[in-house]
Amino acid sequence: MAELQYREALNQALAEEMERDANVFLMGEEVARYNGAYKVSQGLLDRFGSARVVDAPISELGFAGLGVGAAMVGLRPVIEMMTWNFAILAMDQIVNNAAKLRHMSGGQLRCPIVFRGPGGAGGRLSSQHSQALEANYVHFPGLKVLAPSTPADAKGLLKAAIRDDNPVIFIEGELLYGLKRDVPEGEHLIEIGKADVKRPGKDVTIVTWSRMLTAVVEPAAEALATQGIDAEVIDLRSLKPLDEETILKSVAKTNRLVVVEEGWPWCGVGASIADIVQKKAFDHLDAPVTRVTGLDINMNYAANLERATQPSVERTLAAVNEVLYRS
Amino acid sequence: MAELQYREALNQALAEEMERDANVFLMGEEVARYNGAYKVSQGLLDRFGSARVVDAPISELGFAGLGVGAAMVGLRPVIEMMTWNFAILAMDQIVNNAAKLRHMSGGQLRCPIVFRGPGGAGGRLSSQHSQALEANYVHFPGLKVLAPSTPADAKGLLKAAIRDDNPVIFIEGELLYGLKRDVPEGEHLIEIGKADVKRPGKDVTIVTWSRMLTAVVEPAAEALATQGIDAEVIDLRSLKPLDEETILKSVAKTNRLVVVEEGWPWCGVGASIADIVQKKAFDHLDAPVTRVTGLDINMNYAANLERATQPSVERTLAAVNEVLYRS
Amino acid sequence: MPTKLTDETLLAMYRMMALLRRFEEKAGQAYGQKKIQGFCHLYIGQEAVAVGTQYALEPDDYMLTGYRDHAHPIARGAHPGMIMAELFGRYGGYSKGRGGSMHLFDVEHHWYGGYGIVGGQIPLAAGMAFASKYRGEDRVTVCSFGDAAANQGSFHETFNMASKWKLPVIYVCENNRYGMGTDIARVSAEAEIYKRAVAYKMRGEKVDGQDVLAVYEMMKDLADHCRSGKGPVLLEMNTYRYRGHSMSDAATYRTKEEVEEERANKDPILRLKDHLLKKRIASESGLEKLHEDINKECDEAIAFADASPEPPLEELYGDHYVNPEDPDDKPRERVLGAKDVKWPSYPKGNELKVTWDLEPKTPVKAAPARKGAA
Amino acid sequence: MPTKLTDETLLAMYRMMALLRRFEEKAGQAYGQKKIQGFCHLYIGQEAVAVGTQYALEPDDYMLTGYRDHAHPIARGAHPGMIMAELFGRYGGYSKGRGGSMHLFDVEHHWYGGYGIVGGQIPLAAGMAFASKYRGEDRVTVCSFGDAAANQGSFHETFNMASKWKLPVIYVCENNRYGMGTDIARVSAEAEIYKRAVAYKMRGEKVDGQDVLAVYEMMKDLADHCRSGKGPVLLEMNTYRYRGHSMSDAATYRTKEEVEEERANKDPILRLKDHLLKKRIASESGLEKLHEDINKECDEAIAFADASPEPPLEELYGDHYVNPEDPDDKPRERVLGAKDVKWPSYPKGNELKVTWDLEPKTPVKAAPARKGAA
Ligand SMILES: Cc1ncc(C[n+]2csc(CCOP(=O)(O)OP(=O)(O)O)c2C)c(N)n1
Ligand SMILES: Cc1ncc(C[n+]2csc(CCOP(=O)(O)OP(=O)(O)O)c2C)c(N)n1
Ligand SMILES: [Mg+2]
Ligand SMILES: [Mg+2]
Repeated sequence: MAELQYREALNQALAEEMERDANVFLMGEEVARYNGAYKVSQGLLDRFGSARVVDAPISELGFAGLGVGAAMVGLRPVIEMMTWNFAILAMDQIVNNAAKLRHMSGGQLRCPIVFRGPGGAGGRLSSQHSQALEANYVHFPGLKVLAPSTPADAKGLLKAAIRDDNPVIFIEGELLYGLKRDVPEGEHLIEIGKADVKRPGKDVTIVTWSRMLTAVVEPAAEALATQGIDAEVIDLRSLKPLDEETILKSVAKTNRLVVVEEGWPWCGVGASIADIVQKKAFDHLDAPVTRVTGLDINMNYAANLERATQPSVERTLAAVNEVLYRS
Repeated sequence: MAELQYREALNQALAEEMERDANVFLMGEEVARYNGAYKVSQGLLDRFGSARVVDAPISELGFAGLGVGAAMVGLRPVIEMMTWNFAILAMDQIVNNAAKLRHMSGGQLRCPIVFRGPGGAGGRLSSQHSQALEANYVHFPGLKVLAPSTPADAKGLLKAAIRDDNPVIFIEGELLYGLKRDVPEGEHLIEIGKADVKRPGKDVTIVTWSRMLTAVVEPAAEALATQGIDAEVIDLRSLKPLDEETILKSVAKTNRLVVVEEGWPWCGVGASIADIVQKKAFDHLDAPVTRVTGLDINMNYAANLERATQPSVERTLAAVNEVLYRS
Repeated sequence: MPTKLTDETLLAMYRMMALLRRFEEKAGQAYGQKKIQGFCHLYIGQEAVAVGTQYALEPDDYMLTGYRDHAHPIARGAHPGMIMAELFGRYGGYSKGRGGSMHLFDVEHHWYGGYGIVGGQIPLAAGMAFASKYRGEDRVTVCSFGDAAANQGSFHETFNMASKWKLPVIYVCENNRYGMGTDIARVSAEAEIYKRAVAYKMRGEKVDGQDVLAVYEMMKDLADHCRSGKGPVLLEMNTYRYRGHSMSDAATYRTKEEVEEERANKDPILRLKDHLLKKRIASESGLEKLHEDINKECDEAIAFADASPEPPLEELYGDHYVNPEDPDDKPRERVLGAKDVKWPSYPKGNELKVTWDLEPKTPVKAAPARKGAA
Repeated sequence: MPTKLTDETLLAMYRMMALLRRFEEKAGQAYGQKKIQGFCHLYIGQEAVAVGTQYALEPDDYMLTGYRDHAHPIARGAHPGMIMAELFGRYGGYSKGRGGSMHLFDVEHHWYGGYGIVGGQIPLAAGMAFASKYRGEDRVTVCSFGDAAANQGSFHETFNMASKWKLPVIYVCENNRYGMGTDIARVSAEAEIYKRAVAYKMRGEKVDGQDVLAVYEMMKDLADHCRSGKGPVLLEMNTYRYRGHSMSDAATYRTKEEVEEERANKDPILRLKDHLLKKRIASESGLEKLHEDINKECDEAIAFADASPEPPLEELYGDHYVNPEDPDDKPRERVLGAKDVKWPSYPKGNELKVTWDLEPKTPVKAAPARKGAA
């Protein structure tokens, strides 16, 4: 085990997969000479050369589509979106081409491509730069959507995503890049579609993903423990495919579910989880599924308003108290 | 009352609002000389001239943004998207500019703009042309999202949308344009955010919107009536803001809810409704909220597969039976 | 029409153009019978573009276009019956009936598809050409799109990259003067599309797209240009569609006289016919026989499609997520039991050596790791 | 530097450039003290662009830019303290602290904002110019963006429309040679951005953006061009930013020498200073006094921002949905109690007469109603 930053873990995943498979290349804004806006691609240009680590112009739609085209004929592109906020410009290529190619061609083509980059708030960046947009991609059939919360998962899932033969949306936490945690040595792969029970518990299930795990849910679970409440914490890691089994098993045990997510409430991933759980575990639920989300407003720049907009330990504790009917 | 097609009702709304307010203009592909791909803008060029009914190049991002800019300085643009499938290219201007302008400017600016056009399947159009994408817009704060199902609502809501001072996403049913129903004469406005109880009932609530109302839910409700089941049918009309009150009141009465929607299940509007209802009417629900959605696959061109992908009367009856625990 | 092409080739070109036209006429009829539904964009009038292009390329060059895509794959070698079956939404179609008229794929013949989002195929083609250059292949990608597509942002973003990176791709603007009902000059500041190439410092050319031999000569030259590493090209082919934009367009935005003038004086098939007769490469009766054969072939395509079953409902969820070891569908093998299907194959990840330097190396000091910057 | 401008104007221009620089230096310091956070893009080095432009325009011409947006509104007349307060995220800022550094709006001074999505403001400007033309106003819109933004699809789509419809908009490419860490020539096939104007048949010009008088003269000419109905212009201003892309960029992708060379030989403030001294329009001591005043003004801006409260939590949900009768926020009135705020006003819907013919009328037969076509 080595302690690595989240960005270093991603960097290792990229380097290892590029070493293993020359069909893998990385393209995006500032990925080569600048070594990445968030330094995820540090050193890769020197190591793999300018055809495999490519600085793109600011043309998100164009280079996303270029990646899809390359994937159609045998390469395995990793397309870095400097942030997912900018990928909205590329969405047509992602959802209308990448997600539909195998199907439109009746199984003749495959599209092994990873679109990756940071999502969620970045810290005082205001509304255009502070969006957790995973729900918009989970919505579309044909895509897989991953959102790792730890360096180990970041590495293992990125390697799995690169080896996957489907288009994968890989959302990193913009505020997670500096997070340092143990990462297993050697070949470390994580199966896509498996949630991770971070903390077993019996009183309430808390489901979350990406930055909310370490920023909100883990501290909340600790605070609850001191109050004698034993929370089971599930880190989804993979949003599509979703590990329903792990969630449902947990709810069958705890009978209570709180979902904590950074994104907006309407049509969010948590709404889908609430929908599924109330449907499939109706008789197990002793309280309604309760969500802690980013508020349904555009992000403010001001520090106090920004704080108030995001999910917090306090709001999570309140939600847990609610489902436990404590006050 | 006059019997009008859905497209004629929309045409009247446009003509009346353009007559009333010279700041209103219509821009989009084929809206002027061709009189609209779906003939919604029939006759408007002749009547209002080429500055107010503008044929745009195929540049969705560009003319959507042009509309936003015009709205910032006092005009009231109606931007026609030939279909919402193509609007994905314009999404950045819609969600990063239109939806955020008032907020980013701290209340200095307003953005009175309507983006309108057909959504949902159009009949044998395959995957890139058969998407019900409302959930992706409902997700964003700052937007209103409307999806009328009848000619009368189409007219009344479009007029209200044009007078609204916020960006409004107005999704017409691609297969509804020919639907003929009564439309009230004279000034006919419908308040945004109010659902319509189409059929009062006591046994089960069925919530729907857009084409699913006439294509699936009304025939299903009739079939249920013959079986002695009295369904309350709610047509949302407005997806954001959502008329929670009407839904919750109905569920308090029927204790059972089925949501029928054309779009995909994951992070769909129905998922949000299920989420809200299980949370706010937990103790009223005698069965889980049950959804009938388009299947989680890309649309097939083949007739039999296309049919099987979409919500149907049969699937709706099955869902109702499920929540009534009948078999 | 001076040319170095052999008489056989000229005859074959003629035959293919006539076949494409007849195929589309039959498709139009089938649409009237509701055997084909949805949007259906016929290629009638533009045949010289597909055929002249085809003869100038190698079989394993990559090709793709928009939704007006019935003719190109047939010109590449696709089975007309299987194309028609796809238009009918049948299991015997290239995409098992999943894609229909707008999404024809025949990967065996390096035909990478029809795309329904205007301009959406433009970046894909750059990616395919990128892959060729990445692997050091001697391959050209040819991507066509309409005049109206040239106003999409994808055109601009892609051409800049293609030119900067000298990608071996030929962009063919099939300028048939209209984007749906809109005369291209009404919505384009620069309606001569090839002139826009200067903004990307790339080669721009234009050619009479109704003259199959001119198309052929030009494409030959441009393919050489690309293969020799000189970068991409924007080629405008001036052509014309006789029918409406799609089957549901009555085309009242142009005069009957305009269409008649095009048909009478510039028709690509009539022009090559004149040449064949004048040079005695063919006789009237020979051509009549040929047209009869073609009619039969197209009738057979219809019969093939009619006989093909609907896709099985059990496959409703198919062709979505795939594992690396899953097989790809090889349509001719699946439908006709063909044994000679040659599927594209590429070096494995541990065999490939990438030797391309996309940019010259210049000494750079790496920036120290920092929190983030945008 | 020959010019017809009065000495007073030249001095005022000098003062404004020096003020903008000092303001940005103070903003940079405040960033170091974490009073400003997030992304913060300084304008240092580019002052002549903002000031030369400003002096060539009318007060009610529309202007907007990207995220590098502190200087332009100040040059337009915005209150430096309120700009600084916005950077601090305080209620006394123009957007009540909601927008921060990247989203400065001062509608009173017809400053329509800073936008964070590269190229996102380009279509907006065309819309604003469209509105001016629609209402028959004699107004010009000036929209600036960076060199790297010129590779966005929005550039292409918008320029085509702007040119075709002869919209009165001047697009200013502030070419500071880098888009973040990337030398523009590395990612642009045509790195001389103004040359791309030909692809839209629009006027393209370039000017030394470090020479405030040249900028002024050029902008004057182009504003006349626009006002006289000749359509849009693409103007490239060659400039340079001395600091990193944003506060978190150490700018190791270029050499110290390159920056030194720019600072020493082309600095816009030094160049105007030389002129002022040489022509005896100002004295060394006079300028020293002026710089002292400026320093004081910028210190006051900081003090103003420091003293401004955080936005009230009760307004967390504010400035989202609005009713027609709701008032707009007038920042100077709200913050300073100013009574002289002139808000833009436009004719009501029943007063406005639209006389613009966007296209010449030509007889068209209306297509009969049909089910749909695409
Ligand atoms: C992004 C997008 N916008 C609009 C449409 C609808 N549409 C389909 S084809 C077409 C016209 C395209 O014309 P052109 O590019 O000239 O090609 P042609 O049909 O003439 O071959 C339009 C507007 C679409 N499919 N995609
Ligand atoms: C669509 C989009 N892509 C990427 C970014 C990240 N980004 C912000 S500024 C910038 C560089 C822009 O450079 P340029 O246009 O030259 O303007 P300058 O910063 O030099 O003024 C990048 C890549 C963004 N904000 N938006
Ligand atoms: Mg065309
Ligand atoms: Mg720059």
